[in-house]
Amino acid sequence: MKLGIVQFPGSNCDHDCLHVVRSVLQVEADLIWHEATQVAGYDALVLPGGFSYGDYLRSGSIARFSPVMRAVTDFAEAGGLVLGICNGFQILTEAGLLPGALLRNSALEFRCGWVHLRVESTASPFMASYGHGQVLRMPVAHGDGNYVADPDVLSRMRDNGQVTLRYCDAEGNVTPTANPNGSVDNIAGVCNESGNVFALMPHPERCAEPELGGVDGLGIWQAMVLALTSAPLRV
Amino acid sequence: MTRTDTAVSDADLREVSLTRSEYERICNQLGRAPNRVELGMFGAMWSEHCGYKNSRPLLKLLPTDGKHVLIGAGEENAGAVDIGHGLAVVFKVESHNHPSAVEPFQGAATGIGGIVRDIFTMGARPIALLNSLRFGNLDDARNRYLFNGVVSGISHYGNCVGIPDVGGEVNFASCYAGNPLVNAMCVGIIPQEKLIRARARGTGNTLMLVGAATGRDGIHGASFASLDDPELSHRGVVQVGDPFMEKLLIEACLELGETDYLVGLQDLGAAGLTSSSVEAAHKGESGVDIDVSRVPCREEAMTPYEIMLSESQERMLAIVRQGAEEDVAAIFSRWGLHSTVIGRVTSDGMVRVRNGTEVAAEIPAHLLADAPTYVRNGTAPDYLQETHAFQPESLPELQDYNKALLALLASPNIASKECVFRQYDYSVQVNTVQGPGGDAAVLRVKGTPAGLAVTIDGNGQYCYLDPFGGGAIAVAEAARNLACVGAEPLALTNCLNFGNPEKTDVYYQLQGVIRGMAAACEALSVPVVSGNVSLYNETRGQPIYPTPMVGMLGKLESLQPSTTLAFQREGDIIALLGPQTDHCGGSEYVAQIHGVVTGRAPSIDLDMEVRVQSVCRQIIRAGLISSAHDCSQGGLAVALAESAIAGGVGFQVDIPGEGRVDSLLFGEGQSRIVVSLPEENLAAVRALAGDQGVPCTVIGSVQGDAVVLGDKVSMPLASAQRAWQNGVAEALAETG
Amino acid sequence: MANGAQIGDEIGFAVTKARIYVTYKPTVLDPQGNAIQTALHHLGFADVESVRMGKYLEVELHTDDTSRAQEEVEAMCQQLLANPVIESYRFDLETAQ
Amino acid sequence: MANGAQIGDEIGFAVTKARIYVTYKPTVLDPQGNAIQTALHHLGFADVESVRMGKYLEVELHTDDTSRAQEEVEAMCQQLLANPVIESYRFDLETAQ
Ligand SMILES: Nc1ncnc2c1ncn2[C@@H]1O[C@H](COP(=O)(O)OP(=O)(O)O)[C@@H](O)[C@H]1O
Ligand SMILES: [Mg+2]
Repeated sequence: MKLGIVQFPGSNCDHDCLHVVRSVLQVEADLIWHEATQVAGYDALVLPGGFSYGDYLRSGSIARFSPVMRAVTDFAEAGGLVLGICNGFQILTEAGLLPGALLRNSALEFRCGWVHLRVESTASPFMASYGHGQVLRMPVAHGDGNYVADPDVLSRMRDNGQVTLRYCDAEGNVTPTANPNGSVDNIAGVCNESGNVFALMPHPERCAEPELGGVDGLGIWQAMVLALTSAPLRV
Repeated sequence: MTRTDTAVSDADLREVSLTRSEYERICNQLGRAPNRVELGMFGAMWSEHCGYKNSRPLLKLLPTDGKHVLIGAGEENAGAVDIGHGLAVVFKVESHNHPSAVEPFQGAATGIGGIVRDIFTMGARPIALLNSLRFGNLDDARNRYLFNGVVSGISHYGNCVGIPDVGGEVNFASCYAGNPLVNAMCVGIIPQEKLIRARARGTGNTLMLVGAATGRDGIHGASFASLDDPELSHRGVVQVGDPFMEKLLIEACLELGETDYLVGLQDLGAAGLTSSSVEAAHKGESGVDIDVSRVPCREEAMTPYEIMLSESQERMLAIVRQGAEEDVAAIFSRWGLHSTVIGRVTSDGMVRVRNGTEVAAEIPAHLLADAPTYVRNGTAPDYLQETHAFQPESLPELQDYNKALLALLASPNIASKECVFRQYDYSVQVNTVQGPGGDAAVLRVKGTPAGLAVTIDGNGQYCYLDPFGGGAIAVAEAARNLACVGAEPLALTNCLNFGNPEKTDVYYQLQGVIRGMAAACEALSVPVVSGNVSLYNETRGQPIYPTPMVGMLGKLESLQPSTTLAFQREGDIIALLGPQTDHCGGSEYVAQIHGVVTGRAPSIDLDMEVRVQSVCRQIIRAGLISSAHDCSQGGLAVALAESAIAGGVGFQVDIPGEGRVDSLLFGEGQSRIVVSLPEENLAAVRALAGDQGVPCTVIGSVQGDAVVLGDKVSMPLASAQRAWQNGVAEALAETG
Repeated sequence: MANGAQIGDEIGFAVTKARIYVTYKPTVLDPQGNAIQTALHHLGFADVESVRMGKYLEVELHTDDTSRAQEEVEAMCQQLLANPVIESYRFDLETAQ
Repeated sequence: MANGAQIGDEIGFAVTKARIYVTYKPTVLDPQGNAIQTALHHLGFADVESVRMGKYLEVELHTDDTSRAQEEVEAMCQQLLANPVIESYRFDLETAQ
C-alpha cells in the first residue's frame, strides 16, 4: 500500500503528512510533485496544507490548475480516496471536487489553536474509526476557513451526510463561540457525494502523536489505511 | 596622490551617510578618490548596520566561546551550536524597527523574510520563529495601528513560509511610540557536516543570483537604519515581501545543499549585492568580479549604483562550482525560480563591478569589510540621579490589593498575548511540544529523544534604570525561562536596540548593558553566537529605553518528564525557590499603579541565579514537581495567578518575607521560581535546594477556585482569568 | 453588478457612491500580480504582459454634496485605505438622488 | 495612477489594458468591508453608509484586437480570477497603439 502526498509550490504541511504516514502509521508514502501528470501506483492521495502559490489570488485557486490536478480528478472520479487538509480543502473546492468555497475567517485574522469537532456523519470511509456524535480535539491554523455554500447545496449535503465535521465546544455543543472562522453551520469538514473525497480545515497530522498534545487525528489516517486494506481502491 | 575636498560635497556624503573624515580615510586607503558607485558601496558597508562602527569594540566584551559552539558570533550569517546526535542548531535575531515604523505590515513581514534567509543561507531548515515587539501605549490610535500591522505582517509572512512562530514577547511603553521595535528570531537545524558557509572560494567559480528581480527598493536602507527619525526622510525604502518566493528559495536552497555543487551561499540583506559579495569575497579570502548588466531588473534603466545597493527582498547569491551552473539552474528552475550567472570568483582580493565592458567599481574587499570603529566616552545620563534617589516608601500604601492585582493582570504588558500568537501558526512542522504562552517553547527533535527550548526576553525599563543590571537580567531571565521547562542553556543570540550612540548618555547605556550581559553570560556559561545591533532608535531626539533582546536556546536530553507553568492538581504544595525580597523599583507595579518609571531596577546576584536555575532543572528532571514559573513582570502575585489561570485551579498562599506588602506581592526581585509539587516530594526538593544553598520556602497550596494571598487578596479565579485574558483586547478596543 | 443597481434606489436619500482603487505604486513589487501572471501564462493566456493587483472599494456616503464627498473620500484614503509609503489610490464619485 | 502612464509608451506594441473588478456576490457577507466601515466610523466619517471590498486587477494584453481581448479576459475571469460560487466580476478595456 502506498499513499501519495501532493507537493505544490508553497505547500508546507507536505512533510508533516509524510512523517505521520511513514513514521506513525508505518505505511509507505511519497511526495508527488505538482507537475506530475499521473498518479498510478498510489492507493490514496493527500492534498496537504500550506499556501500553494502563496494563496495570492484566492486560497487554492492557482494550485487547482497544477498539472497533477487532472490526475487527481481522474483518481477521485474513479473512486480513489482523496484527503484534503486545510489548503488541500481549499484546492478541492476550487477544483470543484467538493462543493462550496472557503472565505476569509470572519474575524479577518489567521487563527491558530485547538478546536473541538463533532463527528456528524460516519458515511465517509475517512470517518470509520469514529462514532457518530464523537467529540474530537484538533489543531487549526488557517486564514481562510470560513466555509460557505448555497442554501440548496447545503441542504443536499446535509441529506447525503456530506457534512462530516462541525466545530463544537468540549461537550459537543455546536455554538457560535466554538466556531473559529465563521463557517456556515460551524462546518469544519465535508465530503463529496460518494464519500471518497473528504477534506477538513483542522490538521489531523498535527495530532497523531501524544507528545504534540493529542492523538484524535490519528483516526482519520487509520481509517484511510483500513479502507485500503479491506477494499483496495487502486486505480 | 592629491585629493580635493571639493570633489564631493557635504550633501553627497550625507546621502551615503559618511563623514568627511571617513571620506578622507577612504581616499587615503584607496590611493584615489572613489567614484560615485564606489562611494555608495563604502557608505553602505561602513554604515552602522553593516559595519558596526560604534558597537564592534563593545561587542568584543561578550563571551563567544563555549563547548557547544560550532560557529561563533561574527563568523557567519548566524551562529551554530552542537546539540548532539550529529546535529547543529543555527539561530539569530534581527531587527526591522525602522521600516516597521512607516509601514508596519510590510516592515514586519520583510523582517521575517530577512532573518529566515540568514538561517537557510547556512543550509539549515528553519524550524522556529520568535519575535519580540515594543510599541507605544495602546491608548493611542497610531500605536494600535502599528501593533495590529506588525502582528499581521509577521503572521502573513511566517505562516506562508511554514515556519512555526513559537514564542516571543510584546511590551508597551511611551518611549517606543514613534519608534516601535520589531525583533525577529529564527532557529534552524541541520546535520553538522552539511553546514554551508557564506564564502566565495576557488578562482573561476561562479556567482549566481537567484530569486526576485532587482528593483530600486531600499536603496540606502542600510544607512537609513543609521539615521534617527526615519519617518521623515527615507520613506521609499519600505518594501513588499513575497513569502511565496521565499518559501521556494528555502526549498530550492536546501535541495542545493544536498548536492556538491555549492561552494558558498549568502543572502542579500542590508546593502544588497554589495554587502553579500563583499562579505563572501572577504571571508573567502578571494575577490569577485560581477557584471551588473546581467542582473535581472524589475525596473527600467537601473544604474550600476542602484543595482549594487538595491535591497530588493527574496534574493540569494550562490557561489557554485565551475561547470555546475546548469545543474544548479535546473534545481532552481524546478522550484520556479529564476537564476542568473552574474560573475565569478577571482584571486586578487578585489570586488570588481562591471557594467558590460566598463568597470564601474574596483575596491579591495577588505577595505569595504573593515569599517572604521569608534570608541566613545559614555557619561551617565542625568535622569539616573533622580531615579536612583527615589524612595519606594514614598509611595502611598495600597487600599485595595484586589484591585491592584486585577489592574496588573489586565495591563497589556502582563495580560495574555493570545490575541497575538493565535495569529501565528505555531504547530506546523509537527515539532511543537510547548507552544507560545509558557516561559519557553519546547520543540522535539525528530529522530532523537531530545528537545529544544527557546525563548526571547528583554526588559528595557530595567536597562533604563540600571544599564548594567538590566543587561545582566536580560540574560539571566532568558536562562531562567529555559530552566522552567527543564532545559540547559547552550547559547544565546541578541539584538541591541538603542538610541543614537553618538550621544554620550546613550553610549553609556550601550556600554553598561553589554557589560552586564557579558557578566551574566560568564556566570551562566552561556556564550553569544550571533546577534544584531539597531541603533538610532529615536523620535524627535528622544531615545527609546536601552532595549537588549536576548534569544536563548536550550536543550532537553529527553522530553519526559515535561513541565509547564500550569498548576496541575489540587492539594499540591506551592514553594518559592530563591530569595524573597521587598524591592519594587522599576517594577510594572510602580509603573502601572503609581504611574512612574523610577527607582532602582531589581538587583541580581548572579551566583544565586545560577544555583536557582540548576536546582529547578534538577527537580524537573527528577520528576519531583508539577509546575514551574519564574517571577517576572508583576512579581510573585502575578506569577501565582498565571500558574493558576493556566491550570484552571486556584491557590491559597501566605505572603512570604518581611517588608511592605505591595513590594512583597508585586516587586520584581530576581532569581525566583514558583513551583508546585506533591507534598510527598517536598523533602527531596528541599534537600536538592539545600545542597546548593537555594532557599526553598513553602508558601501555600494549590486549591479551590479562588486566588488568595494572605489577608490582602481574595478573588474568584474567574475574575483574575477574565482580567488577564481580555487585557490586550480591551486596550485595543479603546477608541481615541 | 454587486450593489450597482442599488444606487438611488433608496428614494429620498441622497447617496454618493465612491469607487476607490488602491494599487501598489508602480515601482513597488507586486508579488500577487506576478503570481497571477505566471498562472495565466500556464493557462495559455500568452498575451498577458503584466498583471497588477490591487484593492477595490465601493463606499456609499450619505450625502449629495459632491465636493464634500470628494474631500471626505480623499481623507479616508490618506488616513486608512492606502498607505502612501507604498500605495497610490484614485477614485471616482457618482451621486444619485 | 499605477502603470497608467505606460500604456502605449512602448512604441509599435499594441497593448490592451483590462481593468477587472471582482467583488463578492451581494448574498455573500463581506466581513472586510464591514470592518473598514466600522473603522471609518471610528475615524469620524459618520456619512459612510456601506463599504464593500473587492479586488482590482490591471492586466495588460499584447494585442490591439479588442474583441479578442474581450473574449480572453472573459475566459480568465471565469477560469481563474473570480470564483463563481462567491464572486462576480466586470471589466473594461482600453486599447492603445
Ligand atoms: N549584538 C551582537 N552580538 C553578537 N554577534 C553579533 C551582534 N550583532 C551582530 N553580530 C554578528 O555579526 C555578524 C554580522 O551581523 P549582520 O550584519 O546582522 O549579519 P547579516 O548581514 O547576516 O544581517 C553576524 O555573525 C552576527 O551574528
Ligand atoms: Mg545575512
